[in-house]
Amino acid sequence: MIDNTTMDSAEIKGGQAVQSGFSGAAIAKWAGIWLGFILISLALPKIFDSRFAMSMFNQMGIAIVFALSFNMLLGQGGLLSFGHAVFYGMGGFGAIHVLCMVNDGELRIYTELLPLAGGIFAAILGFILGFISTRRAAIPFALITMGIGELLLASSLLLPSFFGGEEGIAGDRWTEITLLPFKYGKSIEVYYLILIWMFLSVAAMYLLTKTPLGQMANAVRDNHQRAQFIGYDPHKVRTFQFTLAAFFAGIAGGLFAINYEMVTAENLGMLPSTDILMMTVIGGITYFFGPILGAIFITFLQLVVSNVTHAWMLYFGIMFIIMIMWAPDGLAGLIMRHQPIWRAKRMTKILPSYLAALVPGLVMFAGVIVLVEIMFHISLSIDPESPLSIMGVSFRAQAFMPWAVGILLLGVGGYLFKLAARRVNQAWKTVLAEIKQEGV
Amino acid sequence: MKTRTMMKTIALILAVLFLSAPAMAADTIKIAFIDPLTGPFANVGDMGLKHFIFAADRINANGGVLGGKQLEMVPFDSKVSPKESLIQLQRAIDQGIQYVIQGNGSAVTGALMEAIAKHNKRYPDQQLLLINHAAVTPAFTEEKCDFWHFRTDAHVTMKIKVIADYLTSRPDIKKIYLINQDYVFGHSVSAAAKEYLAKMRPDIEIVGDDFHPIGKIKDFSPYITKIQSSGAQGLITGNWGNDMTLLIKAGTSAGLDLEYYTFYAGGLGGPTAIGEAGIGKVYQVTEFNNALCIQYKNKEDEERILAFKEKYGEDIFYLKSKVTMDMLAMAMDKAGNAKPKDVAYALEGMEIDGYYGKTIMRAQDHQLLQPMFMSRLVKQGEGFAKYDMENTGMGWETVYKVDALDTAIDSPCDMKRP
Amino acid sequence: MATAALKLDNVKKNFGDSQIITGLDLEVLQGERHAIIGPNGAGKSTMFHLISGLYEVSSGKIALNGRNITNMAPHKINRLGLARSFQITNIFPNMTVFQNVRCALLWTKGYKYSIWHLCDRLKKVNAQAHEILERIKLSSMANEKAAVLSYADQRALEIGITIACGADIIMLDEPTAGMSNQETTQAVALIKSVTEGKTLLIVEHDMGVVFDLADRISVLVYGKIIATGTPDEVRCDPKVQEAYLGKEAVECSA
Amino acid sequence: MSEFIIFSLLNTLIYGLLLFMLSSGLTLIFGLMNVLNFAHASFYMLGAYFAYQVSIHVGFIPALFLAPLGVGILGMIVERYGLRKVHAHGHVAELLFTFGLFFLFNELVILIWGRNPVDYQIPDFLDFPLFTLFGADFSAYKGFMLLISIAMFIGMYLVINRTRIGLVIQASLTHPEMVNVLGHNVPAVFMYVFGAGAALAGLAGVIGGNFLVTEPGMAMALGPIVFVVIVVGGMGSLTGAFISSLFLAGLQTFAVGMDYSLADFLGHFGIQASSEGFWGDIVRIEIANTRAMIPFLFMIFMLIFRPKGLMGVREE
Repeated sequence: MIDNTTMDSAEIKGGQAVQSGFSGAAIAKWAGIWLGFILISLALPKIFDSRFAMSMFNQMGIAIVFALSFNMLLGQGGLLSFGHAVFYGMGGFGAIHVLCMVNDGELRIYTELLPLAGGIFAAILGFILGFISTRRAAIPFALITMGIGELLLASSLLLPSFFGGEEGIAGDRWTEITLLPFKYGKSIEVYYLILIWMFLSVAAMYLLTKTPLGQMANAVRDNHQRAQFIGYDPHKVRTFQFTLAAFFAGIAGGLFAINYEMVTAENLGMLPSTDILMMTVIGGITYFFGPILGAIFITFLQLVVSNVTHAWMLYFGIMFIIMIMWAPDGLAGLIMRHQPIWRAKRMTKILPSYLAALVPGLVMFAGVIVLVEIMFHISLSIDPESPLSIMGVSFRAQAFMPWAVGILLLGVGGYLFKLAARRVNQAWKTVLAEIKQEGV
Repeated sequence: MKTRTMMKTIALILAVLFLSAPAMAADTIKIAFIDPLTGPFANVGDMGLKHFIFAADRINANGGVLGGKQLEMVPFDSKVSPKESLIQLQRAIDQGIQYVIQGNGSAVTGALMEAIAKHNKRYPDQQLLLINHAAVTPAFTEEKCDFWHFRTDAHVTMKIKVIADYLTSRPDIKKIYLINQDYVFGHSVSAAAKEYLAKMRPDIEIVGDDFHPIGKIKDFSPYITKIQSSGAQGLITGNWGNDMTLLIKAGTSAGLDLEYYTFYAGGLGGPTAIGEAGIGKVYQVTEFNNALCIQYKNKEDEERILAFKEKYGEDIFYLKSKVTMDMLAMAMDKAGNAKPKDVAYALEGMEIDGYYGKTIMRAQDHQLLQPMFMSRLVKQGEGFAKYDMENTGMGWETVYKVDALDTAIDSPCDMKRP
Repeated sequence: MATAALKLDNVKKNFGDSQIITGLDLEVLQGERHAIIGPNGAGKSTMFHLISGLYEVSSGKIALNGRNITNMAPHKINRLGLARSFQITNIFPNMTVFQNVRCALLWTKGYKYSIWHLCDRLKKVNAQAHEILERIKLSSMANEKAAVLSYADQRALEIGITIACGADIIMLDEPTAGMSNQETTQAVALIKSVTEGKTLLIVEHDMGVVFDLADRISVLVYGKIIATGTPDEVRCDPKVQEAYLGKEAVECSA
Repeated sequence: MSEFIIFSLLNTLIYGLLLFMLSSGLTLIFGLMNVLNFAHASFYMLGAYFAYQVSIHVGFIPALFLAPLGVGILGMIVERYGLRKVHAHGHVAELLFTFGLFFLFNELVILIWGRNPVDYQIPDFLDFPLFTLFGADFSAYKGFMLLISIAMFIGMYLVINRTRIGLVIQASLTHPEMVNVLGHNVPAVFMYVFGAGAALAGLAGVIGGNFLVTEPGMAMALGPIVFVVIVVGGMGSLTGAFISSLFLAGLQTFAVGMDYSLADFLGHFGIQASSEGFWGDIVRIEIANTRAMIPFLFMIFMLIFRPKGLMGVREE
């Protein structure tokens, strides 16, 4: 991969460049991005119309809101939480209980507003838990949130009247009490509802980063001590930020409740907490849109790739480690690194080196896949004796040849990739030097 | 070549997304198997899948259903998560699948039951049928019973009733200790045990009724100490997985002199983890063990056990997988088509002569009634234990049989039929 | 007589068994530029931490404009009109230079923890932030990440943050440490200009800077102030000469 | 009752020392490097699996030495080629790295040894009851575990207090900036300490894996509780880790005997709590039911009210 030291200067140029005030061009650019995003979202169900694709898009929408809310803590507030799903789950429970009351005729609330109920419920809880957990950041915070998550999960089994025991709480979203002329029986209708809430939440979370609280969350993240000496109480800043993050996680939970019509205690456990953590980190925490990429990418991986290979968790783990070690800014960081070069119209200078690295990269990757799949097939598949088929090629996993091929692919690919990576580095250095000279 | 193979993968991935029209061959009936295939419980899911594929293959080899149609098991990974299983259900529907078999995790069963009931109401022309082969929450065939759900495993209360029934043959046991996982399932085991012991063995004293956190206890020694001082002679537990093996291991290593009446000691990995210390002390209540065929001289079942071992190199654990598939196939033949609604009606009240006695799908609540057995862990070769389990040199010896009708428990189910 | 801007009354501080500050008495007058000097380990930075609320005082009293601020939370002391800088650079490294300064303005301008204002729309705040950048000569770097500034620029930014708070009492902890001669000269000019009309308390090692800037000087040795006075008075104080300036012969006119 | 107490005390000691074996390494690594190693429990798991693999071929006694050694070397590799590289990206990145490692180790173990528990049994020569008390056996293996734990404790005490490297480590626990001044090769010290910590966890896996169960979930099951131990004991404090290991083990062991619920408590005052709904659930909970929660409650309260723990030397 690309060595980091050479990247630093690029990162900074491409970094969070701030436009004070809105120029016309900037507004047009923003409107363009948002409009494109909306159009794609509207067109998606027309292109991919299977039920599975619908479920996946719905899950992506929920994950986007959840991941962005997580990044309000990690990326913007510097708070690494191992228990953010508490608010996702509790928001879900809040919403599903309200839905049950609607089903029982005890309450009349528009189905569309259920996520808000989840959000408010989660925000109240978030304020209380935020107050006690954000006195300190870093490791104490991480451990407290982990402890709170474990506590709630353990208590969920002891309090079946609220959490519904193992089976959770189920409701029926087909309530007839709706704002829009939909019944929300079909998942396509739910898709549009999730879409609306997603855009509202994304916009709200984006604007929040621009408010005094959002700015101070950054300041406290960077240097909580200094923040005290400009008049702010870091504990309060964190508590408010935490509450808001809980609110949006609760909205995601409410959307979950509508989409699946049931909520179980697994939603507030360690698993979704770490899932969202990995999504956000892989997407990239330094840029606002990073978690969106992560949510889309990882949800896709979890749902689609897991249908193709059962070793997906291993690939997921390998990818996570690679990202942490060589691309700590995530996918978004990888993209944004190229911004200054893009602006200087120098992409053509590095693309050839990328192409040169792509081929050995793919070879190496194929080697990893072959080896992992062989091992997986032998030790974990239903019938190890049956032929293994990788990308359409069938063979016996126990044979010697596939191993040899795998190791060969990995070795040769790895060696060539290392050489190619050097070329990429060289290309970067040259281009950056050129740009610097021109003073772009 | 690389690009071609890449293209194939991409095509495969896209196919998953685009596939909305069922591309179904006319001569196969697909059955979705939604259970954990990755993650910590994948071993159990994989084993179940093998059993069902094995059972389907045998039906197919005998001419299939509906005059030659083949049954095909299509695996879907539930990851024991209700959310995941609901998404996988959508995938199954995309493929035109109308039958779902599932069993691991009551949460998943509950979610699938709810979702299928709603789906069948919202899309009356695309209905689905759920067969639950292992989730034992009584409510699924009691208060929560649903027309689209059938259960082919005895539920908690039924299993407890079998244990209590067995204890009537053991007047020497006077003191029983209950220890269970602290969640709905464990509580229902404890409640049922108290109820049925009071009914069938009122002289038994329940000397302890403990609940421990599920999946958290590494060392059960403290509980063992408590059980020890209570003077219990027998222990009833619904524990599964590590909670079961660790409990028994802690008990045997302390030399605890008592009998363990379990639901799942014979489950996958159980005999291996318990080890030889459990010989003569560990009991299980199941519909099947691999000594039955010797004891009841059933050649057909013995052949089935050997064929399974031959094919997968592993032991067979269930009879219910075979019963499930056989009944499903018979119901299709009886209905004359593969429409879930017709098949469901055909399944109601269906009776078959199983290997070890009459087996009935009760129409009232869709609960299967089948002969149940108490068996004890013994050394291989002892009594009827011709075959061992998991190459441990240990097998099972059946000590008590309860006929299908005697396992029945009245159900409050008031089924609404379409 | 007007109340002292800052008054320390027998302030002590222990860390475990060791007493670092053994009894501080200090009075900083309104509008003066007051420097603290003393050998390494005398407790200068500790004293700053005590005044600004970062450390808790073991005993004694600190008053700001006549108001008791002993053991108040740092942000509350700041809101009462005391701002400080740090010996080691203490800025918001991952934010832009402009954002650094703007953040320091938010509280004084009354935006507190608001979530219904957009910072980019706060014209007055932005204008003032730019004005401060102008004064600390960092306008051209406004949109750079603070972490990439040169050391001297970071120190300037730190001063910018400190004065942006709008406090009338400013404490600077070794603002010129580690700077070249030329940079120091610029820094001193900067400090002079930005603290116009304010009370300044400064810790400094560079005697040139101290004698150039300060109206009065206090000498801190082993956790105690041993002398306070105008630069000339201090220079000639025999105790100071002995304890601090050592054997260097200093000519005294007094 | 007295047999309950005696056996509970013995169990506390065994479980507590096992916890200490795990937490001592973690707390040392934290104290020295300021890294909270999420993958620490994975080393425990790997220790058990390595021991299983070795004991199949050459027996249990060699495994007792070889497995921790293997885990220790793996630990050093992780530090040298992983953690050190990530260190530049800051503490959050380090946390995330060890977290990813935890995830990856789990998957690799599954890939190599499968998902079922492996047949790692107590060696035959230790499989007999050592003595019988009040009719309950105390197995020889438990005695052996106790022996190993105590030997490890003494060995560690000697290394920390009697060797030069031990003194350097001690110094740097309280004054992290000191090590640099002492002129030691700090990265090397880090690497060895990380390796040693991993080896200790591996040893715990060797003797705990067959006593409990060796399966892929074992790291996940023990991981959080080890964090609780080092937080309660004070991060970076060995004495604290020792005390809190025994304390938490005792707490969990003795809580089992308490069948006391809020409803019982209210009953003393003649208050009949409703048994329906949410409040019904709450009053029904017995102290024994909260066994899984107690440690976490403790950790949270500790972090809020006394963040440096029982014996902590540093605040943050």
